[in-house]
Amino acid sequence: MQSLVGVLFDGFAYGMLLFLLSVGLSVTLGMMNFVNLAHCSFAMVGGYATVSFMNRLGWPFFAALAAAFVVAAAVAVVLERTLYRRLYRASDLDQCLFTIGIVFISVAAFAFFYTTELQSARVPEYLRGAVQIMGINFAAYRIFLVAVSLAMAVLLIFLLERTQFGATVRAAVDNQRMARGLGIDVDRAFMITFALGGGLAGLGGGLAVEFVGLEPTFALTYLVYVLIVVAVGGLGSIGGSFVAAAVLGISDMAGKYFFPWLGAFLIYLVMVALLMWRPAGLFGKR
Amino acid sequence: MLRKLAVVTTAAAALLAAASVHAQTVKIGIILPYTGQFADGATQLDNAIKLYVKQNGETVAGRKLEFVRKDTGGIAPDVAKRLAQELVVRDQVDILAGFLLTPNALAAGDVSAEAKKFMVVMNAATSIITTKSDYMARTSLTTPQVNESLGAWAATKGGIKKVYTMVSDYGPGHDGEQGFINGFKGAGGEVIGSVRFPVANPDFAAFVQRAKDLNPEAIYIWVPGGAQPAAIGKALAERGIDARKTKVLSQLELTDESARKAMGDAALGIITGAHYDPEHKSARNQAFVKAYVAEYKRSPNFFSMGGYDGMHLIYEALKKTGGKTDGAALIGAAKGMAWESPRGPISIDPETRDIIQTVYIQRVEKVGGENVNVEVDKVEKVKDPVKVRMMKK
Amino acid sequence: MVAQDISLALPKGVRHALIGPNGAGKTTLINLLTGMLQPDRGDIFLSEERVTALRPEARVRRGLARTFQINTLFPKLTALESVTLAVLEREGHAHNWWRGLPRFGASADEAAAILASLNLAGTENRPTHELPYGQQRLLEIALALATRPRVLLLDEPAAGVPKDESAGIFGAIAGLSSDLTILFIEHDMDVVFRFASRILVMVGGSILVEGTPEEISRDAQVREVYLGKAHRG
Amino acid sequence: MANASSTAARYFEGQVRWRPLEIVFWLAALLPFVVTPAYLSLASQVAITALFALSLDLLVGYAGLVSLGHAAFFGLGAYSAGLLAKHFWNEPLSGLIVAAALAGIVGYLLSHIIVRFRHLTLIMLTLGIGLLLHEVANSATWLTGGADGLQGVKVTSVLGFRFDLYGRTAYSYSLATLFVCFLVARRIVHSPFGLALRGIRENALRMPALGAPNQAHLRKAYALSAAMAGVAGALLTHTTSTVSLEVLSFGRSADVLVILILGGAGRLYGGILGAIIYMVARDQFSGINPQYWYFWIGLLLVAVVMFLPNGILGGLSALYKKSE
Repeated sequence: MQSLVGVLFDGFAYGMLLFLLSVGLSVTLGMMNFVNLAHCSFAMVGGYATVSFMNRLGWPFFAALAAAFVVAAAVAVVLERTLYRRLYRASDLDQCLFTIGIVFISVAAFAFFYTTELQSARVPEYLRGAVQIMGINFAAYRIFLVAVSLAMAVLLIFLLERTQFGATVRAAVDNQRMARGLGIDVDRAFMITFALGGGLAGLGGGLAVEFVGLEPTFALTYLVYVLIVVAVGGLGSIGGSFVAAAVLGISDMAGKYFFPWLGAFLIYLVMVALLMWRPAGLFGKR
Repeated sequence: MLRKLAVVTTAAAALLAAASVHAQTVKIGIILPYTGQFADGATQLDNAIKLYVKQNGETVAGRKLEFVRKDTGGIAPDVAKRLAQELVVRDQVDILAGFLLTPNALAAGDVSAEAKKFMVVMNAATSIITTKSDYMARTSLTTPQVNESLGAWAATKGGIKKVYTMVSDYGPGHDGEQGFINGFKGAGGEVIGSVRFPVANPDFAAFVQRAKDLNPEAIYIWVPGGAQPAAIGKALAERGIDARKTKVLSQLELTDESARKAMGDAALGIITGAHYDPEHKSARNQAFVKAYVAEYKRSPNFFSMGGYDGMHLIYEALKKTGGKTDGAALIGAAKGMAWESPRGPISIDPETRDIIQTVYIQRVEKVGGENVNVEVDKVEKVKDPVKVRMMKK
Repeated sequence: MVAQDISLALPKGVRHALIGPNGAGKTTLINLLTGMLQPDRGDIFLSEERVTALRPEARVRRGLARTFQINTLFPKLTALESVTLAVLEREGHAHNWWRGLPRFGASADEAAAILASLNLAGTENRPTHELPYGQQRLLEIALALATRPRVLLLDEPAAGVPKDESAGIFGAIAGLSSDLTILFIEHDMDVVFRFASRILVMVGGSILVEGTPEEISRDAQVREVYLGKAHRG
Repeated sequence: MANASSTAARYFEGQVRWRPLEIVFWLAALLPFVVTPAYLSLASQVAITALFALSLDLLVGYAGLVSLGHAAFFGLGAYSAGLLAKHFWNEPLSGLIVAAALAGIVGYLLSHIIVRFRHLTLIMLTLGIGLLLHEVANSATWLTGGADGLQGVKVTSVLGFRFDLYGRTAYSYSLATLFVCFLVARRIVHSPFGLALRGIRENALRMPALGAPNQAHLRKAYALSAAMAGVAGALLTHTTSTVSLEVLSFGRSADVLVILILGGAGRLYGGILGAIIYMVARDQFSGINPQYWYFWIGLLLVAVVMFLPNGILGGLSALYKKSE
């Protein structure tokens, strides 16, 4: 029995990584109805920033992660202010084409500057190996990842539910025209939310280096998983992304443990089933 | 009218091709997945090609070499076949080389056969590849060659009775498992269970836990290179499998440099069957590694070795034919050729045109504070067992 | 409760006006009749046939058509294309993907005739979104007519149209064939009294009273609901 | 009323008539035989991708259903043609028909699930189904050959013309099939069914109020589009005698959607133009710079969106209207 708990925890940790990578996209897609397929490129920015800060500048792991958040958020804002803003009224097909173009550019750029080699970031010693809790083996790094993700989720929900800024964002989500009518600076809300989403993705990218490995095609490989979490969770819903990421992570891991021959099918079967049951997503509004 | 016009232009193209034979340059077309999921393997292989040319000069048997590089973007046999056709028809290449991935090598093999072009496979490891064209030679490995040797060694000198296998659920993974099992059972071993995990998913905790629950004497693992060796290595550590107690066996990818760096001490004790390791103790290898690191700031791996030896084969074949580049001459020269490669003594089997080489059995041990693959045993002059059996039938 | 215990009959060929204050449930009634909404209880009959369980498109095929209060048209299609589409759907040709539209000249002609009958003749090849608002309201009716309905439900056909143009719209409605049963929602009382042969007054989700224009104008309750409020206001 | 009837019928005839530009386009498609004889195998694969994009255009451009898993039917066609050639007979033309039928049937069956959804849910369902089919093909190694691809597929010739190294037969075969399928697509688009599809895309709410069974129409559109994608897949198998899991991959579904949007959806020629530009650009960029060509393709996509909204054809027709 203990081994099962250990495995399900690993699935939950994997889900938490997906949560960090996808929550930003769920909010920007839900709020601004902007199809940003390049969201995982921000995760790569964060990942490579972490690697550079640690390996080239010798920063400790946590400082590098914080830097990853800031750098990714900055890149997100720059892109939003310069290019994305001109496409808010474009058709969603054009938004797809534009953001896939950004993904292609980012893949080539990171391959050029960081070569195609698998990156590694020396995690502090105490985050390596396993920790014994009640006789069950838990990976130290995964505990850390879960902790960071939970903290981010709580912070995000507090920020949106309890603060004035959160109110303006939620207003802009529900009805952009109305929010503008009430004098809410919707553009500023977009920019900050975009930065927040990008930053979280960057943090996710930084944590992913040691978890699933980082190389230039990361943005393409994880685009599929992030879209699944966003669709299943429901647009614009942080809780939705959280639950969807957890459910997908755990069911994927449990499936592999109980019926391994079903391995790769399971996550897609779970997705299709959930989407057919709740087309607007678990907590989707639209 | 159109039909006639088309024929005329093709005749013209053919004439051009004939003329170029006497021209000075030998054109070599290199097909590799420079982009996509396998880009790093292509980079490591292409680096070795460039290094060999830098070391040995661009002129062979009085003729200058010219390279045309084409990207398949990953597993894309339709693209690989078209690129091979274009290299033959449009660029008039004399030699086709590269081929990191099996589906692409199989597709280009048809073009080598039809156009009678000498083709050197520098990595793709499925056995049947060299049967696709009589003008094709391979300088990397075949999956059964390494895994059967490892399996036979495990059941004999390795002293292992029962093994549990865990492999990636796709072609190369199945070949590796089959190879190991042939060798292991052939030498009296017993397989107590097996599981296959999806190619795409990088998280192995559940599978490793299943293996741990059975608490087997030994586990055989096959994973593709790249991010997965590190991931499964960490999963082994996290799930509490110590490779020094439960014997862990695999093909060389599992303990390549980046995987060992990521795993740390969890890698200690892992046994792998390998045809090449950058730490191989030979003067020729140390010179090769030093030159490679100086040039590219990272150490070579078995992809590089396949490329380096592939170029050596091309150079020597051209020397032997005095610069003649027709397929029959070059493959004739290549057959039976033997030389001392940085990995050790290798030769090209005259019947199957595949590589004959030494398979090293190595275990990860701490040497001078560093976890490295230490050679514990070796099996010499190993031919590809699958084609050997096919010959006997 | 938006609409409750309503029982009404629309005799064949009669022009009914459905009036009532905003929020009385008029549009909801139309949505119930057309199948856009399912009633909790009760049945809807089209002549003898029970249609309560039928999907909207099936009711249309049985001759129950409607227009929408807010234009629900095909922006990039032209008027002729839109009406031809409706005619082809009615004739069951819409599943035909192997014969070109020119081979369906008869349906195109019928569509052109419908457009002409609503004096929309000149609009053949301009996309709908470029048409003036008044003509778009007429196109709503043309689309409904293309299904050759037995019962036509018009949801504020002249909504948003200036006074002088709405007369044209109602003139066109009046010109429709006499055996067509019509129920139209309208707020302008003199239009109602001029064009309706019977009037239904709906308040708070149920039918208050039903009768000829004369009866309604004299009815105390109606005056209280409509005029009364005006007096006391 | 007399002139009303003639103008109505003539209106639709005007729509269906071939524009001179179209005729010039299809004649130009014959140029590669003469102008670039060494690029015929590339031209053949461009024609195949154009056909695949055309089949997607029926869905995205006309029925308004965006799919991110259309490679499922391309792959179904490719594998059925491959298995037919390997185990039964390798006459290609009948192979196309079998591939179209199989892909069409599977498309029709799946459409019962897919057409009930919209927007992101629809896209993710098509993605999910595409990935599931890819996994099925990977695990059914005994049938599909798994990751190494289907071995033993030998399609040597079509109507007696051998598939040679120069790609002459391949391009003629692919171009002819593309043209025939294009005529079918053109007929579909200008048929009553095509008009109904455009109605659904323009206003799905109004159609039931006109008696239109939206779901039935969309299911048929999905089946027709799947059949045509199956033909494209079979063409690739016949002209290259290779079939691998890549024909079912997410990458191929994403590429064809990018190609269609690049060219401009909803105009029949968008997919074809997109295929030409995208694949020729990719071939040239990757020829110059095998490792980093993604950068230039990315730049091309961004530029098209910035300067030619709604794809190249969309942008050009807007510029053309503005200049009028």
